[in-house]
Amino acid sequence: MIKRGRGMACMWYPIGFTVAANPSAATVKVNTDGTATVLTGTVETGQGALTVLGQIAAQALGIATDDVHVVSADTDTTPMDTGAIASRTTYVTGNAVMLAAEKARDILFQAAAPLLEVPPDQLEARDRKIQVLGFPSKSVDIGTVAQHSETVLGAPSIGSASYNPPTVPMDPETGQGKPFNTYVYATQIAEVEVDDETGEVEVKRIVAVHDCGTPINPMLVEGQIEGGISMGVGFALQEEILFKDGAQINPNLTNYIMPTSLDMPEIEVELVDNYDPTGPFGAKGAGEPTAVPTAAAIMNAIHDAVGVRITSLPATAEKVLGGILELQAS
Amino acid sequence: MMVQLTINGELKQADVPPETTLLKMLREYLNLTGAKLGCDVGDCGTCTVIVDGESVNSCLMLAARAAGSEITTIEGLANAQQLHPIQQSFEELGALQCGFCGPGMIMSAKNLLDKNPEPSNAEIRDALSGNLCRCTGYTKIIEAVADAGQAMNSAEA
Amino acid sequence: MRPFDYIAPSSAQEAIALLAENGDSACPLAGGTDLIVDLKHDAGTINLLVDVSCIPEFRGIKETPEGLRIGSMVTFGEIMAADVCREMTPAIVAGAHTIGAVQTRNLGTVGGNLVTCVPSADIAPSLLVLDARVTITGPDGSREIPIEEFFVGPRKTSLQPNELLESILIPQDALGKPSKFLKHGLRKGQALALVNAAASLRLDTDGETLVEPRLALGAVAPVPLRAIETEAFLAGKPATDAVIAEAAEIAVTEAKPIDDFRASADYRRQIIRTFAKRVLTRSVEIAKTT
Amino acid sequence: MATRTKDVQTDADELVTAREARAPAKQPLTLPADDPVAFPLQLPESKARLQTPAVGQRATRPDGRLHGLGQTQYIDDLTFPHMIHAKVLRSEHAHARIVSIDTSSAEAMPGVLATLTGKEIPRNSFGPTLQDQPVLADDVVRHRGDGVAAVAAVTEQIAADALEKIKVEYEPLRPVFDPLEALGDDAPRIHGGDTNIYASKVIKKGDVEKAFAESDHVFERRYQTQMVEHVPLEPHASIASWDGNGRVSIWSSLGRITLGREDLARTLELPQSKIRLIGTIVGGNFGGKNEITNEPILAMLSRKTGRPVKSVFTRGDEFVSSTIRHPFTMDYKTGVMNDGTIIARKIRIILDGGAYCSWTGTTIGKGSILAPGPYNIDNIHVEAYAVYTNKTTTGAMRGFGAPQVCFAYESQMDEIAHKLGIDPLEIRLKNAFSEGSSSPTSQTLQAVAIKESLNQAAQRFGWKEWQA
Repeated sequence: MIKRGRGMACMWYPIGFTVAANPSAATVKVNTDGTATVLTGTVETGQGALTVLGQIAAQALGIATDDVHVVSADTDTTPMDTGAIASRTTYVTGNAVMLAAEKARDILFQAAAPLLEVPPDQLEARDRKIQVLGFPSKSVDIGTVAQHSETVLGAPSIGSASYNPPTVPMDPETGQGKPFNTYVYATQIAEVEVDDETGEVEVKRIVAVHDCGTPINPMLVEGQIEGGISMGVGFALQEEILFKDGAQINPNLTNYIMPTSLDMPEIEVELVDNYDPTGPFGAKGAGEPTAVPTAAAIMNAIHDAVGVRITSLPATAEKVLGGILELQAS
Repeated sequence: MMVQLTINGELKQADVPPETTLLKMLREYLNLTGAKLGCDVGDCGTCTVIVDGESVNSCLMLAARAAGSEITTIEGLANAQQLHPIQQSFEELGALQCGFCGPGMIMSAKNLLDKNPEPSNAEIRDALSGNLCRCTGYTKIIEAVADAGQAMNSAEA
Repeated sequence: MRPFDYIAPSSAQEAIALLAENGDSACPLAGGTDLIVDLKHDAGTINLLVDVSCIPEFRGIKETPEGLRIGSMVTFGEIMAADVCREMTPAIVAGAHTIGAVQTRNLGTVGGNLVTCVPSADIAPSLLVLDARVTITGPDGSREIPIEEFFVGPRKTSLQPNELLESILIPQDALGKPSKFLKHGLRKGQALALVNAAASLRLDTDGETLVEPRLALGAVAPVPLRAIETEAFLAGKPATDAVIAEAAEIAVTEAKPIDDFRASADYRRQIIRTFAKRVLTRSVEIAKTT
Repeated sequence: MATRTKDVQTDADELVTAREARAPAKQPLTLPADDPVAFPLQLPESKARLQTPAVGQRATRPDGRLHGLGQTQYIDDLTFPHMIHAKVLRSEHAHARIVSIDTSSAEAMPGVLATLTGKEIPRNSFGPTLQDQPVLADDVVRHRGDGVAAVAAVTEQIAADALEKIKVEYEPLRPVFDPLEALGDDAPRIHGGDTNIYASKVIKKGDVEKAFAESDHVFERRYQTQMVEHVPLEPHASIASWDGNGRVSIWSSLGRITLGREDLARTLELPQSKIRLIGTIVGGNFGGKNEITNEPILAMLSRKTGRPVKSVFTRGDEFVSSTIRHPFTMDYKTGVMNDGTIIARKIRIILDGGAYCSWTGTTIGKGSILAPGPYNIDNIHVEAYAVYTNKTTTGAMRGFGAPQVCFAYESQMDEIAHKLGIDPLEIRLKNAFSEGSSSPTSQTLQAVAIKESLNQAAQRFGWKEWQA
């Protein structure tokens, strides 16, 4: 018989390294037509880092994502970056890019101020224009300003900056301290069906509600969450490296069982409305935490369905059936 | 041995050792690196191409076997003005992340939509089960295939 | 892969001659989904592949007076797409559908799956319960044997040196026979069977008595297994839940599952019990509605 | 009958000659084989990329289009003139002393241009926090994934064949695979010293023992997790090219190039200015590509041969020689009041630390800090130990210990809720952090959104309306 169950799990997760410095540096240059180039030492590993960093630079400069080209990952040309690790790119590298873009933008404000006849601190960059705060009709096209600044004033619009999350070392005896500057939070709820004659668990649906601060690009955040859940489903039910005498016995994708398209549930993603003042435009991060609560939610759903408490992962069908039979026997 | 193939509508040939797989011939002899080598034993699907109208793991097919066949690879889908609707949907819906599964995934999607223009969600999942993806949970990929199917149907209507 | 030679003969006799001429150094190539993988790991003595996949005698699905003849080199994809198979042998289509994924099903062949002769061959149980016969062709002509005689041991068939599997015949009276195939693997997509099972049966005119019941199990013994004792028990009995439950217990005793890293023998026995029940029950339901 | 292509070749010498003779014979038919692939020239950009403000837009990714076109160049898609291929021989033992390595037969093979052993690596150790891992083992092998020698040859197949010609003599040492056994007094010491524990963490807040005594209920349970592989679809890959100025360029699937260059400079004993490390689009990382692997080997082989050297992990290499997720054994003891308020939690974690440290430092840190869960608990005691075993190196994997401890703390949360007859949502809301809460390390938390996520998820799921 098929038994239905539901289970929830929530979690918290930090952004960046534990206490250890993990800085990023970035350079942003505004071209004379108002487009921009970002230099970053981080690496695009599929998460969409370069798109997000481009959006952050574009936001700071008041231009569109497509106006920004991001150059990355070459030690000969790009600045220091701790790398694509610890869910830190949006927050740490993003802050560096934002700060660098603001420096480049300030050069444009200096150039535009005499043109618009207001002090630089009365200006904002929006809609591809440098405009007077509160008077959007008083504006100059950003390309015109960049051209003027570079070719007339001799002040190219370029900025470099770095960011490192502030931490306080942990006491070696008690672990007390401030190991991270910020954390994200999430809840996932799983609905499962358990076949009580085979122990097979089918995850039907997962609702995932995550906090990532401001989502710089909601589509990419959703993608991270959906992918994290697939890793969580594998961790929960299928995946395990097995050994015999110290040698792996399933080091291949035939026998190391990870989810296929047929094994994945319907996923519903929502983001919590949140803003972290320490992140770029309120953003925190999204990469790793997406994979954290899934297995726990599924285990709780299995318990809800058939009363079996799985205490060692993965919850293979054999393990679940073993639990069911034990319950029936007692 | 000399192997002749029609690839993306053009006749190509290369002199390859008999043990050469179709994947190796595409990548190393014809410089078509869209199809990827992810596992080399037919589990991951990154090497998927279409041979005479059927998708196959090109890592498991000898080039010699494919001689004389019509082969479609990822490089053959777009033209100078237009992405293929599947490529368009994958891009717009953010279906690919690291992208390594992408060429194979899109060829599997094409194989499906060529035969079944209005697949159900279950049929899409079934059709993609030979293409592993570790980034996306398949969610946006499945949405993109459905979306592309609709786009292709309305374009024909 | 290490170097080997490749040749694609155009007739069965040419293929047989090539195999005879080259002895252990030659190996027939069907879909390649197993053999090419093996060759990538270890070529052994093989240095000539004789590609038999396009030999006309081995191709095609034909309706004949004796029954449905499926060429050994018909792919699983072709079986799934063939209307005649979908209508007359849905259990074979279901078995084919669980093998690998679309891409491997477009390469892999029925004959290759049978000749590889692994206990978990997903095409085997449905063929066993439909009383399939196989035609073997060799240097001295052709012979036809029941499929259960084809499986000899793990990775060992009754093919003699230089013989090739030509076709599989589903006898006329098995076509349309109520049947069901089920498979249990470690996941849904691209799964290897921990246990697979098929049943076929008819109900007598009373709508209750089991006639010609068949049950086959895979991955539970050195070869795909026809559960003869279970079948004998079922024959002539009423198709009730109690009878089926008892039959499932007999099936468990007929199977000889092993412990391996995928599952324990005990777990496999549980699945055999459940699946024997399910394929039989489902076959009865189908029989009642047709 | 199809024409028979050639006589069966078995002689390797002939083979190489035949192959090299064949290789350039790409005879053009209608078009050269390497004619440019058609690609779209005039595509409209998606609207979200063109809009301002940029933040919050569902902007498409520029690399996404190239992925879909098959035009993204991963390492394995790159090729350079005269490029050769490297393969690494891996240990036959989980724990053994290397007595000798004889590469002469491999070197003598036609098509083999160079071999390399650990003794030739200028500084044969690396690791992000603890440099306890050899690039190629030269003294002791500590797990089956340890590389012991490498070969560079004109084809991958010849390199693979040559590995079989390398003779390694081992003196087997007693292995230990179970982390709990590895803690024992008589367990073999995998890295010498007097213990296999190589990292530990303690977090103490309040007084757990006193709080347990005051608790209405105490729950105790052991939870265990397994070893898991990242499975990036793109296996690790790199290409190294040493130039005439003594500068080496390395294209790598590494996810952290700045620190990667530092690691390379250290192992190669080169100034950082002499190394150019280029990251490409990486075909999946998930933490598994945050360590150098074959890069120093390829650099050395390139220096030896004067050729660009490429290596791509097989799927098997990916499993056995790259890092994987730490298995955790977690003992949780939790003191709860009748109303569901958690007042104490004591946790002991043993991390199966594999053969080398890798990112264990970060994993034990994050795992320990996060282990009590996102809950206001006044009395906390966490202690965690990472233990060497003769198994695959455990490193960074999406969550650094968080998925493991979350499985434990959230499983126990449900067990508590079940026992006390409290709805799982309510017990979490009762204990969850809120703005300004104090973390287990007494950090004041800001931008906290745990209760919001719980309520929003319950709403979306239909938690209250659920009927089984």
